[in-house]
Amino acid sequence: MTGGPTTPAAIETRQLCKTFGAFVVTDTVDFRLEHGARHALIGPNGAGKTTFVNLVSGALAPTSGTISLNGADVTALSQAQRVKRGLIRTFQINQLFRKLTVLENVGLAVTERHGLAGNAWRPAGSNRAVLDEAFALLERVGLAADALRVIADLPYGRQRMTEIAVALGLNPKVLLLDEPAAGVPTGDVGLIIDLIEQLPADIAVMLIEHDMAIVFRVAKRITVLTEGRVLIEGTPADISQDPKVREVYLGERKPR
Amino acid sequence: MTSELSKTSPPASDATTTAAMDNFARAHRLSPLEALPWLAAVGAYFVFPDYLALGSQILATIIFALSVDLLIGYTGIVTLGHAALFGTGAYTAGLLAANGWGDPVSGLLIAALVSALVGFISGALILRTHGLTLLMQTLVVAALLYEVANKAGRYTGGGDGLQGMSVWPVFGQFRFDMLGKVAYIYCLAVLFVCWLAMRIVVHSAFGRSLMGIRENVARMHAIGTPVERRKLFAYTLSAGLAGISGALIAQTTSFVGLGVLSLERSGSILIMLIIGGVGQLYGAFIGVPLYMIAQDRFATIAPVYWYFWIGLFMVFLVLFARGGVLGILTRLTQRKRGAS
Amino acid sequence: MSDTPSIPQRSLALTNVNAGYGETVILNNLSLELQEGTTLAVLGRNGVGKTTLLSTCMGYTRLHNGTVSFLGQDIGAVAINRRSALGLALVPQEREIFKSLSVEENLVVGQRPGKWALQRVYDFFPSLHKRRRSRGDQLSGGEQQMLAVGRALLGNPTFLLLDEPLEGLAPVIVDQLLAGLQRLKTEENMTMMLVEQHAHLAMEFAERTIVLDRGAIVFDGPSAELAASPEKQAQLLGIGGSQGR
Amino acid sequence: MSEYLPALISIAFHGVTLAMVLYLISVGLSVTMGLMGFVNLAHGAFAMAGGYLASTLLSRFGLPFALAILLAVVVVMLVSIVLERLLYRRFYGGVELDQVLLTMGLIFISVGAATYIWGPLPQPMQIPPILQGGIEVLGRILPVYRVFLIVCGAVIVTLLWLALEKTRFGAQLRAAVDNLRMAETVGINTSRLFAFAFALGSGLAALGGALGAEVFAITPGYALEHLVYFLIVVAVGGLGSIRGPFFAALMVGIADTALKYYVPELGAFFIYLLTMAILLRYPRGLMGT
Repeated sequence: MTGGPTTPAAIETRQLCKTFGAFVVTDTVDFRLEHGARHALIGPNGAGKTTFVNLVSGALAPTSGTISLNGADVTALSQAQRVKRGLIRTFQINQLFRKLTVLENVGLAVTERHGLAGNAWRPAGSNRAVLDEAFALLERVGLAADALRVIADLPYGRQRMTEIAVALGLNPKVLLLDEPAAGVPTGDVGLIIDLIEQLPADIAVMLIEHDMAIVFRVAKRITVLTEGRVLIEGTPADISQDPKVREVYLGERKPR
Repeated sequence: MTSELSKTSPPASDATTTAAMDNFARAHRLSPLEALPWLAAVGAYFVFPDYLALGSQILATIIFALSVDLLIGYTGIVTLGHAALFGTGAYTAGLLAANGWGDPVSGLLIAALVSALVGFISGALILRTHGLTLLMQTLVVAALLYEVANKAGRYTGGGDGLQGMSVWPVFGQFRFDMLGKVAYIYCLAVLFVCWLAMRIVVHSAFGRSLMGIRENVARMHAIGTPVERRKLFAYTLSAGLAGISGALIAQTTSFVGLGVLSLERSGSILIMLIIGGVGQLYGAFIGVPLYMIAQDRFATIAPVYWYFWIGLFMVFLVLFARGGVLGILTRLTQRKRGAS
Repeated sequence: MSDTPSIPQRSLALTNVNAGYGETVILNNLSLELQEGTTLAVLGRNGVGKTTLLSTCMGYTRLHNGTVSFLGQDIGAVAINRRSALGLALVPQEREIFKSLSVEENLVVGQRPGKWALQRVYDFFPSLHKRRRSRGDQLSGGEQQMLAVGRALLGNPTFLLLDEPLEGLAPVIVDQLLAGLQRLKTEENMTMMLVEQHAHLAMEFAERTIVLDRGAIVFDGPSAELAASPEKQAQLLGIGGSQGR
Repeated sequence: MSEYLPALISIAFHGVTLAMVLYLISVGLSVTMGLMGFVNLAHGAFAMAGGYLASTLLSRFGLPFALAILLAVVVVMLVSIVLERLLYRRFYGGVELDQVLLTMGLIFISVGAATYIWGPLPQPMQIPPILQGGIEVLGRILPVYRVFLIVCGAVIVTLLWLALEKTRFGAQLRAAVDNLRMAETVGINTSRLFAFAFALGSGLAALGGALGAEVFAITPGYALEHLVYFLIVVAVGGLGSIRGPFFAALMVGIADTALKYYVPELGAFFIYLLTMAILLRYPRGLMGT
């Protein structure tokens, strides 16, 4: 450990590639997410951002390349095994149990984390410790008042917060947030930003987001992805000044 | 793990929240309504002494329906070949009894184990596929076993059925009688145990995670659920239950024919379950008796019409009464509640 | 039909539209009206609902609230293929060429009688004629885009919805395609709604521009007005401008 | 070598016959499953109906063979359009379980109705004298009717493929399989297209059922008894594919014939095993999209 020139990153991908047929969606991506990072991944539609999240989280298997978590190669591990090691993702489109309450949604995750979900003997609701933990988490993120409401009855902003709360219930060390504010009305975006800003500092956060206001408020580092490749990586100041980014990401061209 | 749990803040203080969470924690407690099927079953023993043979069949078939419900209703795996596991249990019990081991209880247990093993192996192979392909695979597994039983006539009797079963008294004490009293009580007792097991499973954290898989696989993967392993466990459990059901029917009728492995068997159990209602534990207790009693009445009067009417009824069911009888009852009670 | 200049008719109108996918609402209380023969550029950052706006016009989304009308007819509940018959056509972002059909089959599969016939499309995009026997999945990006436009034209629409038609194309192809679209505008009096990342090109092309943010219109006015104001562009579209917030 | 030749010819011949019938019956099922996302377990009932109708028209009404078959096919197509409009279309792309239940119900109705009208025994098909008897090929007497069946099947398969490649209907069907929403966007009335495709598939099944009555005997249990084979052809061939099921049918037809010839004691066991293996390796079938 001491001899290494660099400490292992929270997440590191090397030469990561993913192709669907002849179509290359992720093209030799080398990416480092440092411990405790607030790192945004931006890029135009179809740049392969969500695919990248799917590859890192294990929902998709890469065509080639490796993914390591804290220096350990996890490329061959299943999504469940990566979750056990603290690598958690959220979804761009809510994947909540709409008929269940907020508390139950988070409770499912907490139960799974404690390794209790395989227990076919003990009644699900009888584990008070799990429920209390889930409830405490909801209090922390400001969802306590909604704990017993069914997801389908919640305003969309609150649903998005629940999406993050479920991830927090899994004790993440690395958190991949896929457009946490997508579809949230302008008035409620602040809630999401507050929630992200209050995440414990030791969690490494990778954020995919289109809304630059959010990106510039939260991110300390930004990677720009286009057509599956890393175009540039740098601080927010670097990125906002880069002419290449302005051209590719904003479609700016000199008027002819 | 304990350190994780103790680290959390003290339980919710709010009184209403606490009460609601208590309710939630009690969701698995028994309700008085759940005594109904058992009262009915015991009552039927005394009221219809001439129909105990049919009664035993119904009780045993409820177990089969429960096993299918665990897959379709709770886990969301649609199977068209569950007769494979039912038939495996039936032939296991039958072969044991025909070859000198007629003890019913141990025969039942062995049948359950063999079926569970077949379920585990076939499940490990086919559960990797999804949707139509999985449906096909379940069908093909059943067809495969049917063909094995059909062609291994030397052991199974092939199309003529397994001959010469000799089933011993239950616990060496209670001989199966002509009226079917012992058979009925035996089936009822086994059903009770299976129901209890099933009830515990579906209310457990494991059962919850099965429902999670049914509702949203992507989410379950993302919270770290080993989805494939859970599905395989559910499949194996379900296979064991199906095996018990098949073995019960083999033991109480002293006969096993190729029909136990047929597509018709896989299809009809699906129908019985759906008539009752899927994924609610008690659908089996409603659908199976309704179907089998109607079949018994109709089929003796006009067997030709039986298929026609049951088919028509199914079409009606899927068009107008999704959720089966339980679904209709739920809707009625909700409407009443909404009106008041 | 008459040659005398007529009073411009209302072509497409959205009133207080809430629409999205499933339960998710992307467009928030959006209202928009377009006269026949006008062109509209739809700008905005990624993920603000530009594609959803086009999809709502075409009938892909779930309309939670509000009305969508076309040529005076409420089309909120009208099936996608009926909208096409009424004169709406979409060139989708991913082109969505039918890969197992030849170029020519792609063109004629949804053809309706009218002034746009196969030969006319070939005249318009000569390179399609050369590739007419090729299968849809054997085309270059530019050819796919021309095919997508040509396919839309053969439905003989009066209203063309274009979703990032210039994206990912080589500059020379961009020019060709823009020239084609320009002809549609001036010679055919086609009504067009153009979603583009290339803001300047879009504003140059269309006389009117709207900018979307979080599913709502935050700018609606002559393209020239927005094009002339770098500050406004930076505020509404740029990334530099939002840094200090 | 020469002593094996007659057996091989015989196997190839009877295998291809079986394949033709299987393909005619199953190809429509591939379309319903691939295009409409509908598990139509009752597809075999259309084949059965074709068989019953044709045989009745022949024996009771004394119609000429070709006319009887044609009429049977037309009637089945009309009935299938009614069923499609009334029942099937409500469940396109819907819950698998509902589709299974609905079509299981239809199978049961078909079993009951057929037993009531025609009784439980197999329905004989009167073959015109010109198609009776046998012809000698390489030292083997081959039944004329089966030669006719192969020729007939080949002609229809060719016509079907040509229609799919050369007509606007074919292009629309392929477009809808490729990308349903885009097909609607260019103005294709997919609802009507589905009805046509469904009727075509049912008509082909009726034709297969009627012509193939001596391969699959016309009995009330038809739809259920042969269901597994029809599904295997479709699943192995690839859902939504038109060509895939043809090769799958050839494979099943020839393998089934060969195995029953050489190892009758194993029956269909190997076919099922092979199907399982293929589906594990290629879950979307050999030519699935």
